[in-house]
Amino acid sequence: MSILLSGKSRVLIQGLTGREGSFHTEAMKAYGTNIVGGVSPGKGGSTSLGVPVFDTVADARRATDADVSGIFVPAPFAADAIMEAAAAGLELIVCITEGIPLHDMVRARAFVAECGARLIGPNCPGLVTAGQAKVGIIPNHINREGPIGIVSRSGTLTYEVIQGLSQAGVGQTTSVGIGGDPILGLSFKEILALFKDDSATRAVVLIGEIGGSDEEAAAEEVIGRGFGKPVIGFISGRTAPEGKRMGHAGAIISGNKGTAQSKLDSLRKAGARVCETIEEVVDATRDLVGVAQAS
Amino acid sequence: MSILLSGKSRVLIQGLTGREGSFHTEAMKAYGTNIVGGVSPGKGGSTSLGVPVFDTVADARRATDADVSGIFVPAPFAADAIMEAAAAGLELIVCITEGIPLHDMVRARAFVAECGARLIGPNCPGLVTAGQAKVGIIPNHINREGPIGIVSRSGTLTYEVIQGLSQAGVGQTTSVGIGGDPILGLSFKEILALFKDDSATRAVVLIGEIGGSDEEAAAEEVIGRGFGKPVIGFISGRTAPEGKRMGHAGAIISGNKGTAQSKLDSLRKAGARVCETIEEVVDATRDLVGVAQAS
Amino acid sequence: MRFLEYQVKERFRTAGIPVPDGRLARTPDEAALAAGALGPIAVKAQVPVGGRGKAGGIKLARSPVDAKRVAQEILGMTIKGFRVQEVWCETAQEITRELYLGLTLDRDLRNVVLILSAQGGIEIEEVAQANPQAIARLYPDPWRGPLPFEVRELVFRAGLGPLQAQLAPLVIKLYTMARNFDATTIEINPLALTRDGGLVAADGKLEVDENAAFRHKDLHGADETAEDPLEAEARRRRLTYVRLDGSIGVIGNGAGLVMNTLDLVQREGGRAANFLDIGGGAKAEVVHSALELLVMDPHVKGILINIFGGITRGDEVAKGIIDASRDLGLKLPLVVRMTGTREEEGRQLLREAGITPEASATVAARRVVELAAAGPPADAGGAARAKPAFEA
Amino acid sequence: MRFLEYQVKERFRTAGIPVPDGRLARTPDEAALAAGALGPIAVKAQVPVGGRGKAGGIKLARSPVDAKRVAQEILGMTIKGFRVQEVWCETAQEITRELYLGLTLDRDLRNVVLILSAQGGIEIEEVAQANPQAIARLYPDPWRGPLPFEVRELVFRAGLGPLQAQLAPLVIKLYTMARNFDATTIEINPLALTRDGGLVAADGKLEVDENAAFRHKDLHGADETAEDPLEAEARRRRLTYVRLDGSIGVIGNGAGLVMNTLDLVQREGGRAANFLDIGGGAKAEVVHSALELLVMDPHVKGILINIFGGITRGDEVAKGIIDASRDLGLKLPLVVRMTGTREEEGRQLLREAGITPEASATVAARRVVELAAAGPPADAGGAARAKPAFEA
Repeated sequence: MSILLSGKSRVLIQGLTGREGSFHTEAMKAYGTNIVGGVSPGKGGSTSLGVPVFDTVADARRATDADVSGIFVPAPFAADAIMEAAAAGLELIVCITEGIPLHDMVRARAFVAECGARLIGPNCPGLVTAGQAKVGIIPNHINREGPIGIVSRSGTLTYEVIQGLSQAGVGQTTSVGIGGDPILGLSFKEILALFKDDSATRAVVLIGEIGGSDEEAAAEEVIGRGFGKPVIGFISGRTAPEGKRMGHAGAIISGNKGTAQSKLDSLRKAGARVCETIEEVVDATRDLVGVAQAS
Repeated sequence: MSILLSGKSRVLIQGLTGREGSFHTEAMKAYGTNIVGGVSPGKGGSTSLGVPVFDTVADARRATDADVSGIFVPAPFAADAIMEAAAAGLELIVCITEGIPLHDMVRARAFVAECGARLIGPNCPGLVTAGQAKVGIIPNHINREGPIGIVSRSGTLTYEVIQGLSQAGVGQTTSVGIGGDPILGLSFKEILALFKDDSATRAVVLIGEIGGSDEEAAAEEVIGRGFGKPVIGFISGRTAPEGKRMGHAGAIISGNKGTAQSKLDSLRKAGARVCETIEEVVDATRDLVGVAQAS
Repeated sequence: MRFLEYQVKERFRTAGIPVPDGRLARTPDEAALAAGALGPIAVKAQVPVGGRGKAGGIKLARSPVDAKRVAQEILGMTIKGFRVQEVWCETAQEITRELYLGLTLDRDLRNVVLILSAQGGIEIEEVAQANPQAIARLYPDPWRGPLPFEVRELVFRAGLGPLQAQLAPLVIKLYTMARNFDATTIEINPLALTRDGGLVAADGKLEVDENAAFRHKDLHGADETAEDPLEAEARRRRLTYVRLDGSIGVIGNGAGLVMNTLDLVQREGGRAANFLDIGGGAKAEVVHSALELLVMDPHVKGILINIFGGITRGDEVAKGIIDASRDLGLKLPLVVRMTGTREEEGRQLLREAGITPEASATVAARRVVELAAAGPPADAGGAARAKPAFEA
Repeated sequence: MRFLEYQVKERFRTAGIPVPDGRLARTPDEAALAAGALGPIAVKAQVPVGGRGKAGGIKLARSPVDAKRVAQEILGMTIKGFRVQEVWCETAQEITRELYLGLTLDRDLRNVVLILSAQGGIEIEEVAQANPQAIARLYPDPWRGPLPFEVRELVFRAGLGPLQAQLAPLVIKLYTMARNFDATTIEINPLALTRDGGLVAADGKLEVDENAAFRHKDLHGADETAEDPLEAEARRRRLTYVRLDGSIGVIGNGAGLVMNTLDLVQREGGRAANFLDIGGGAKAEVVHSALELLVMDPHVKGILINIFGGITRGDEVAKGIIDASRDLGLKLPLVVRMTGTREEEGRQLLREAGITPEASATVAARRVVELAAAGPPADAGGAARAKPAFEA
């Protein structure tokens, strides 16, 4: 079991023939992901990396019955690519692209919601269901099968947690990087709700950061309301000053909004175990799963 | 019983304080319609024709719990007024205004559909549920209670039919003028479906005209599929030449599309009784109801 | 509102849609000058109707001398009733392929539709019948307009994938132009692929929604005097009038009622000379103006007025009829059918003025057809109609 | 991207939002000329930060002599680190009431929000706390934008019904401007009601989404040299850098990881001198450039490099570190923590170059804090850093 993605998922790559697209598609295939096709307007009818290439997502979907799309197209065209996938009926859309204009994303996100599709990202590392499939750029070798769900706004920090847990012998169900932009698809809330219903996930690690109030919303609306599984929370940017954007477009404290303290307080109040370092996260998770396994 | 409108309907008039709006509101009140308020931006808080006036439809709806709106605002502002009513949660919107730009109507119609509201018109005479309520401009004195439903694209021609039936002693449930524009709200199909489910309506008179193919669609998709009640059909414009717009923006034959012949054939094929004059319509309806009453 | 080819092309150019270079010429000498500046040109009659080519209104000219001669032939021609007063002289194109790109209103689907066809240069309806797979359609969301991916899909569906990079922006520009101008129809036909690989609008059509005229006060279409003079006169009088080919002048209130009156006239063996809707709530002056218009038409042999009084009051209409008959010295047979609001008052007035009102539209139609066939009343003098009289 | 007041007002004027007449002055004489032309003026320091008024950067001048004196005072002031090089001289307004109209991105609701307040002239956050009922918000559908009826509702909700006819078009124009410029924030504050009953944008703010810069190549904001010189240098090097107030230079890959590294440094008793994210897949040259930047900062007493190799390869990073240390003659304490892809190869290279890699970020942070506190290695000469060195 897992959430969102499994070995059976039929994955399409938009921008397959680009440099980034082809590099990461190779890695996804190497991980065992069921890549069924690619989309590159004008290259329809050709084959690349052993899969058929189509002019449009609609064509690709008709021919391959794909249900997941990974998007690696450049920022000026990425919002359009997201909408194309949603309109074609893809169920899960994972947009890796960074730097999409915010107004484009506001519109694309509304469009995706209207189509009833799920969007992860943009500006995210994607997701891995350990041992089954990967869409995105999370390194293959760090994942290990096990009972932990991971959801994070960060990229490399997520890798740290995955690797730390794996090295400590604690595997994962699905690890999801939701992205660091201000306008995102699925947020902590929605991913947590999916983990709640996933019987294979016994505990969840939530890696937040400064900016916005999605962590607070997740704590108050999901974790604090009978989530039923342990949550280990971590927030980066505790020492970041107000008004400075810390790399991620979304990682900024405005006035007294979006502070790490507010997020940590909310998580703690909702009953999550809050940690100060990644090492602590790993230790706490190992301990919890030990308890969970005994019960 | 009736469709769409009854004595219990709580009716709001947008453009109540205008010349047309106030003239026809008087008539609607005289017919017994339950007018609960009016909307005129900037005149909120005042009273006109004995009902409270509001700045916005949202305010009016909150204060009066209105469910129907009649629109008498000038064409440049009418599409906006329609959308305002739909957004405020009105269930039935009747737009009398003529001359609304077509692109405005295409957008407004999509908006109304998204809100789940019903729109009648624009450029229509509105509707009357005989003996109960009227929204629009159909003359009061011609209506008579009885078992006939009327749906028509024309204005005065509808009055002719209503008057003809009433004078022949055959009354009506609800008479609906859906309007003569190319971009309309409810069409024949939808009104017929409502009449089908209305136990008080025993037969329906359909007054079509040249242009478009709404009559054909109604014949093929509703009348021809177990409608279960007699339909008396009439089409005006049988002698109109191709390419000439006959008054109504929608009354035009383009190439071989929208001809009276095509509409008459469809109606006949679907089992409707087709008439050549209004006198024939009246006679046929009287005969039919006689039969229906006996059964 | 319709536009002449050169007016459409000016707007295409402003909208960023490529068009051939061209100049307008009102005389053969101006056409010669255009050829001198542009090289080989096409000389094209500017009339607001289709079928110019077949009528001889489009000719090629290789030189200024050639252009002068050709323009001389075309200027002054009459094409479907329109006299050619201007020719558009544009650089002759080396066309390797003709496509079609258009936008129109699809009333059945209550939306605008963009149409792209791999086959152009002829009417799109013909392509739709003969070669339907060449045509692709896109119904954009009315609020979002055509999205880039939808336009790509349109281009690939039409089998024009290799032209995607050039075609996709044109589709967006066409739609934007339609929104900006409140156009109900725009056509680029043919959309020509030239020898150098470019796309150019070789001919175009634009129709603007008259309901939206208040937003486009600066937009001027084809010269209306080129149209039917009676229809132009009706427009000046703000009457909803359409000229038809029969001899019974018809006036009524409400489009459906007037259409039905035309049908009744034909059913009784006559043919209507016109459609004339005086609308709801018309006052005596409007009736007066409408009657005045009809007597300008020399084909009218009898007049039928059919009124249902809703907002329109019977007595007002009766007054208008009586006054106009008197002022115009009307000698033509006149039949009035009147019902509804103030029906009795109106009828009374008519009877007092010597006009017998009819209660049934069918009977009224029968009577006017009979009277028109019998000719004008015996006491009618030679100057029985008002001036001016327009020939069709 | 930020803009100076006069740049914002130029754009307001183009968008049809009324602004006072004004002129830019770079010298006291130019300010005097402006007063001569405009009459009584406000002389306003042009700096890309708020709080100018409190800092004495805005003064009234009744005459040219007055204007010259006032401009002399303001030009050359330093406000929050920005030297005033230009003043905006604009017609003094007789303001009877101050409103607020703005647009910003509401990330929690994933939408743009239009904010109208019956109280303006102060920060909208203050109004939101003190007088929330004065504020009305509109979340327009992202595709439809604000519809006329929604704007009317907004105006009435803010209690500004009587100003509806003037306010409603301004709201639409503000939104259109935001879409055209990809603005993430626009404020008209105060939106001034003048004695003659007109509305005028007395001050304004505009922030443009840098992700959309490719659509606005012709858009130039406030002069960047006015900002922190190290941040400007980082921008030239295309490095994601934020200057902070500590002494430990931090380099890492990935925003979350770098933020976490700053947190770890503080947890161990130090303070970071900066945030510097070299991003994913960085090559040796980028690491080199990042190190070069850090040694320009005289506050940096020690450097911590924290790398998780995903796409980024450990050996590439190691090479960059080794080369840069050598080229720059780096004498500052340097601690490297490296894990992930090609971790072993990278560590091996570092060890060979005499740099001991750490495996734990916590331990690495502790060590760099200790080393920085201990001061530079004994063999460090006086010219231990690369040139140029920027003071904050």
